[in-house]
Amino acid sequence: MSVRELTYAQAIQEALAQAMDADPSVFLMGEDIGVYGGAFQVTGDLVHRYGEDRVMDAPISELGQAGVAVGAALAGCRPVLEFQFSDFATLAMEQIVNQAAKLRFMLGGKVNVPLVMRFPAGSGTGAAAQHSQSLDAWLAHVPGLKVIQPSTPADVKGMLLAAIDDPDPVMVFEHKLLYKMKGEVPEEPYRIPIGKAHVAREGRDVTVVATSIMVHKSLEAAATLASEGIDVEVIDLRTLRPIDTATIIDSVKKTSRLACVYEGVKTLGIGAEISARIAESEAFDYLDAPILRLGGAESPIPYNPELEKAAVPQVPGIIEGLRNLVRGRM
Amino acid sequence: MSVRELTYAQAIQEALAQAMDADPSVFLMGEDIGVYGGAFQVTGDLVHRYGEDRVMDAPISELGQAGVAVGAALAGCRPVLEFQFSDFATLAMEQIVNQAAKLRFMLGGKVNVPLVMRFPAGSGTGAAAQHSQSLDAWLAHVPGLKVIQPSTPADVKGMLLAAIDDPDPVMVFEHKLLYKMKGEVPEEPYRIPIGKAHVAREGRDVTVVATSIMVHKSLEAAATLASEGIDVEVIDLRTLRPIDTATIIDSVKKTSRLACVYEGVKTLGIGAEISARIAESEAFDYLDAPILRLGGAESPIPYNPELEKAAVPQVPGIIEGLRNLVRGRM
Amino acid sequence: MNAVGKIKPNARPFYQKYTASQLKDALRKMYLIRRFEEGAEEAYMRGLIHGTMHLSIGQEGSAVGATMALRNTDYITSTHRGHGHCIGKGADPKLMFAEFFGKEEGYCRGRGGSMHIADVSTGNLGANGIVGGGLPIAVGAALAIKKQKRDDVAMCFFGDGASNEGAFHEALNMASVWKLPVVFVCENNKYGMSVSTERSMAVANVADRAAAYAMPGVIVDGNAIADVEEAIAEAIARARRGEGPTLVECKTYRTRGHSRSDRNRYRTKEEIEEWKARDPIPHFEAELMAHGLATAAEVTAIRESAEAEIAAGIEFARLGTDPNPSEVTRDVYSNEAA
Amino acid sequence: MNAVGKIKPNARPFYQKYTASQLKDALRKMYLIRRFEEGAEEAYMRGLIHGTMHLSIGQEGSAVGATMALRNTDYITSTHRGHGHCIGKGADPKLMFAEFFGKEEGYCRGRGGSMHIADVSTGNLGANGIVGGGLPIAVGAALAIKKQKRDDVAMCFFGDGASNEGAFHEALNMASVWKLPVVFVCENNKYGMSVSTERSMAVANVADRAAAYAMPGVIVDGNAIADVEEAIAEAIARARRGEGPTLVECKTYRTRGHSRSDRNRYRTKEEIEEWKARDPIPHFEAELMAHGLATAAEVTAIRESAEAEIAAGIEFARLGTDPNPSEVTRDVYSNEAA
Ligand SMILES: Cc1ncc(C[n+]2csc(CCOP(=O)(O)OP(=O)(O)O)c2C)c(N)n1
Ligand SMILES: Cc1ncc(C[n+]2csc(CCOP(=O)(O)OP(=O)(O)O)c2C)c(N)n1
Ligand SMILES: [Mg+2]
Ligand SMILES: [Mg+2]
Repeated sequence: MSVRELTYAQAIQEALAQAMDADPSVFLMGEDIGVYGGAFQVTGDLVHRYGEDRVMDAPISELGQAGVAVGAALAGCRPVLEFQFSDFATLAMEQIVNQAAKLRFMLGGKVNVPLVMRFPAGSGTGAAAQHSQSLDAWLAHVPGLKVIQPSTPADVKGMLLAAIDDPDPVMVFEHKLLYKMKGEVPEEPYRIPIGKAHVAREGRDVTVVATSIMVHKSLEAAATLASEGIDVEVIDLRTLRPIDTATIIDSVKKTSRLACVYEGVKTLGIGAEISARIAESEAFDYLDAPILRLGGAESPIPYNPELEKAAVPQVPGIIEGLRNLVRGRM
Repeated sequence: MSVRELTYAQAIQEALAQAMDADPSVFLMGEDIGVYGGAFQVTGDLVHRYGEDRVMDAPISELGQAGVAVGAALAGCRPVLEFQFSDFATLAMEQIVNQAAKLRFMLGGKVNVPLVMRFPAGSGTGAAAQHSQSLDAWLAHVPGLKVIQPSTPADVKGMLLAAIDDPDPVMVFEHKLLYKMKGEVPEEPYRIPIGKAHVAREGRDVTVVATSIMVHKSLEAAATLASEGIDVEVIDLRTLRPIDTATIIDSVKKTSRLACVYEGVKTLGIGAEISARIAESEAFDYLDAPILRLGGAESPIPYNPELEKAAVPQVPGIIEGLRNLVRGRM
Repeated sequence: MNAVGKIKPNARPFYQKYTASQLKDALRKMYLIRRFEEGAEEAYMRGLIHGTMHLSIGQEGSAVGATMALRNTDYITSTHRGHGHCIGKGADPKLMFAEFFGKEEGYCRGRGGSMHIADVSTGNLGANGIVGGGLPIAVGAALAIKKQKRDDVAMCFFGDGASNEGAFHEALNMASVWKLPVVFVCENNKYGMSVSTERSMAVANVADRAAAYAMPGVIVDGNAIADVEEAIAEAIARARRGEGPTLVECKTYRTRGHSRSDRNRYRTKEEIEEWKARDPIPHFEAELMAHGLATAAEVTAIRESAEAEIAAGIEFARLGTDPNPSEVTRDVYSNEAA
Repeated sequence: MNAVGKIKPNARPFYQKYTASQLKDALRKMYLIRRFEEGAEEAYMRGLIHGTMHLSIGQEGSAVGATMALRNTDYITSTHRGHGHCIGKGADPKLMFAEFFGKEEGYCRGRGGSMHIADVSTGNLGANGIVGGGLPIAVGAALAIKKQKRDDVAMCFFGDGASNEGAFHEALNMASVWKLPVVFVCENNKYGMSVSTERSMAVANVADRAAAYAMPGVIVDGNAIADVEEAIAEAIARARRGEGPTLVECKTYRTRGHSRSDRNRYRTKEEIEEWKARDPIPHFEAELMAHGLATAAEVTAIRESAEAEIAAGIEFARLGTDPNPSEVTRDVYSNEAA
């Protein structure tokens, strides 16, 4: 299988193209995903290759679009819906949560709803409070949905292909700052299973469970800490629902320390769930220190760039937090 | 101050009336809150006492209503918006989360948004998956909102009056099964501060942090366990944002054991946050056992009554969970 | 297909295009709906069914009239007041009762109840607990039909109240822009719960809103099955020809309260009585007999057979299998271990 | 108040009701908007401003024309493309620049940026990052006005694209049912980002949708300030009289891309050039001079004074105070310890 460097955005685009090649029932819908190429140029020139029927620009109607995706999925298609910003999920929660997530259950298993929704998320672009949210924890709270948050080009390709195959609704959170990140990506289509975390770095002293861009920040922190003799294990959670608790438990049993690093608001962000799962698990007895959470500030994302940075975990803060955790200074 | 027995619904109604008496800028809006008296008869005959201008029936437009509340609050009113079922918040998340919660912050503190939204929530009425959700954790994840969940008639009156006074948006979750619950309620207006938990029962052996109807189920479980020699402390969380962490920490330092009991879906429900706060706090070192969470099943709420009961914590399960926690059998 | 020789020469299309037996079957369906809901109501009063339910008694004309010209492969999306749509589209009342009784034999295996009743095998994608929830879903089903190059249609039922939801606007706009095969059927029963259309919208008719989407907007007497069917048949034909959606507004009335908790404070007894006098069932019976398409004895037999089917359906449901409470998370996902 | 003796006797109302100095002030505002955005764009290119911004260059006619007849106590809700509305309503460009530069002196103390620019002191309740987000908010402000028995109005700016959002439907319906003092101002610049109105709606004009709410729907040339102002003035008067809302559609065009990332692939150079030729500023200048209300020298002076103000504003902003990063959670709530 030949491997090339692609950006995260290109890897998504390749997955979308390969899914459309393989299955005529797959189509894309969203705002400005056609000739504009998508607000983040993810769909790029796909409209020229697949036509307007399969790469559909929709009116600015997020609730309606989500409902159209549900209906099309019920009737045999596999829609992939792009939200221009994950913040606009707030307009579509009805269809996502009451319909897509619950229809199979409410109808006693008589239908399935094979759709994918893609959400460009996160801060760091100076777009302020209504274009920078990390709302992944909301959807991870909802039974019936699967929620993934791939952190690398290779992962996003493989997990997106798995998501499109999946018979159930899959929500994909893509951090905007990752779109230009490069990485090796196999050319052929391949699947990375939903529901499996990935140990991105092995270590003995502390387990970090991180999501999305925080995986990279945590790896950076780990590299610095290695020079101080602190050996950090970094787990890329990858899937927020269902959570791969077993991988985290195994790691914590080894390291005896746990930190969760995530961009969403700290309170009730994904780190709350990771922490709670470990605190109620067999790994509890192995814990030598409190469980550290480094999450987003309890505020909307501010516009000013320095404030914006201060609102989410950054490498120096992660280093300091982990160092204190390992050295026993909390 | 004279005290009478009122139902939870009557206590809300009294608070609404007293707020309208005291402040002409207070008005009520919602679906069928006028002549119908509200789907749960909370507003009752208020429309006859205060007129259609202050008890406004609105078209079935949840997003629009929420936005109208925001605009009216910005322009000097104090709207109290009733959602017919909390599930319909899914239609209004845009205005609640992007506008109400963030406007003050985004505008640099130049405005405030003094509105209240009331959400009848929870299961147990046979209304199935789209009318039985507990979505409180979503809103408790959002900086800029305050979220309360009073569990008694006296609390709901005092907290609702505090909410209407509050300069910031306050979300009130009311469990539908509580509406007919009776309790002593002082007649005069009074306020119970937002952000303070309440120790509903003192005990030495284990701390239970419960919300809403689960407070009563936990007290029932505690009564049974008392006869087995297990002394349960029950904390009624009352406010989900901001969380009164100090009260919980103090309790856990005393009991060395913590359980969280809540109706929302277990994963990323409010108990996840309580657990995580304790696991990262100074109380961690006092813990003698893993932190137990008893939350809703990882499924939508089913219609069949037996399935419906099985989907949320019930007294026998709470008893068993606490017994095992205290006796060290997890 | 005409019941030649039986109908008057000047009979309207409705009586021309269906055989007498098809028309009598439509009457039977109206009775099934009526008796189904009366039976469900009684079972509820006796504590055999829990939850709530929304009866469409008085609205059977639009439910049956709208679904008559549909094929099995056409879709409908329905509402909280959806029993009529479900039976109209071909569902079996005994499996609906089984659902109401929360049994494994029920259409939703006891998970959905009245508000989520669905019979996917006859193209009913489900009632919906969310007012307006079915509107964009129907548009999506129609989009799939178009992509699959089928000549089926998606029919979307909704109420007058639902037409004030943003979902209505977004759905009708997309359906029209994309020229999708949707028939929007508004059952305007004058109230969204307690709020009259006068108090909830500024136009007189929901159909007046069709112009905002460059879509035909047609108003019919929803209690006259022939009126409903003819308007809908035209809308269906238009949709099948690829000419896009139509909004058909059926003026009708629910003679029962909104749901179990309704005390009817927002309307007068006189209004209710006036509409009871316009009951769609006797109206249709009279027309059938006037056209010589059914005798009084046949009509009685139809009613009795519907009653017998309903009674048997309730018995079937009562004897059904209770779900196992340990299976609460079953069918949340497709690929679980059951 | 007429600039008697200066204007032609047959001049339209716009030139009758405002003094020459008021009209020249309107021109100055148009220049302020234009130069403000050009200045912001340049600062952005030079890396002095981060984030994104949506320029309204070409749309100054509707922004100024719509806000001319407003009082300080009237409200507006604005959009992501809101600099013109903000200046039109009376904001100080230097405080807007301070916001763009993320400074404490900025209207939002550096927390909001372009997409949330607001000047509450002049009644601007804020730009909005959510397309359609301001629509129900304006309705709510109008409801408060009515409850407070004021004769103020709420003016709601929104785009053609926003008219496809459910919020549009719900907001216009409620405003009409409750007869609220709202003026809905649609700036139809032919595109919602890259999608033309032909591809996103089935009617030719956004104003065609007004009928669905029994509301007057008026179409004007958005690049002719006099046309805009006269239609809006009537809508405002109607609102102040308690007769309810009006929808005014201003046909206009943004000559810049949607935002910084736009490559203009969805429209032709010719179309852009055609609209550039219809620039609202020279159009208004020519009219002012033709009516003898301003000389060429005065026009030049106005432009230069606007330019000077903008240049000074940028300087002011650059020298502003940076927020303290430790204050990230400040102003999330009202009753915190600051
Ligand atoms: C989004 C939403 N809002 C409110 C409700 C509560 N509710 C259920 S039915 C109903 C009235 C609906 O009116 P209409 O659409 O006219 O249908 P009808 O009940 O008259 O058949 C309301 C308010 C709901 N189920 N969903
Ligand atoms: C709810 C929502 N959906 C999508 C966007 C992304 N977006 C920002 S502006 C815009 C186009 C809006 O078009 P229109 O209303 O015509 O205003 P214009 O930009 O033309 O001034 C889009 C799609 C958004 N900000 N909010
Ligand atoms: Mg109705
Ligand atoms: Mg536009």
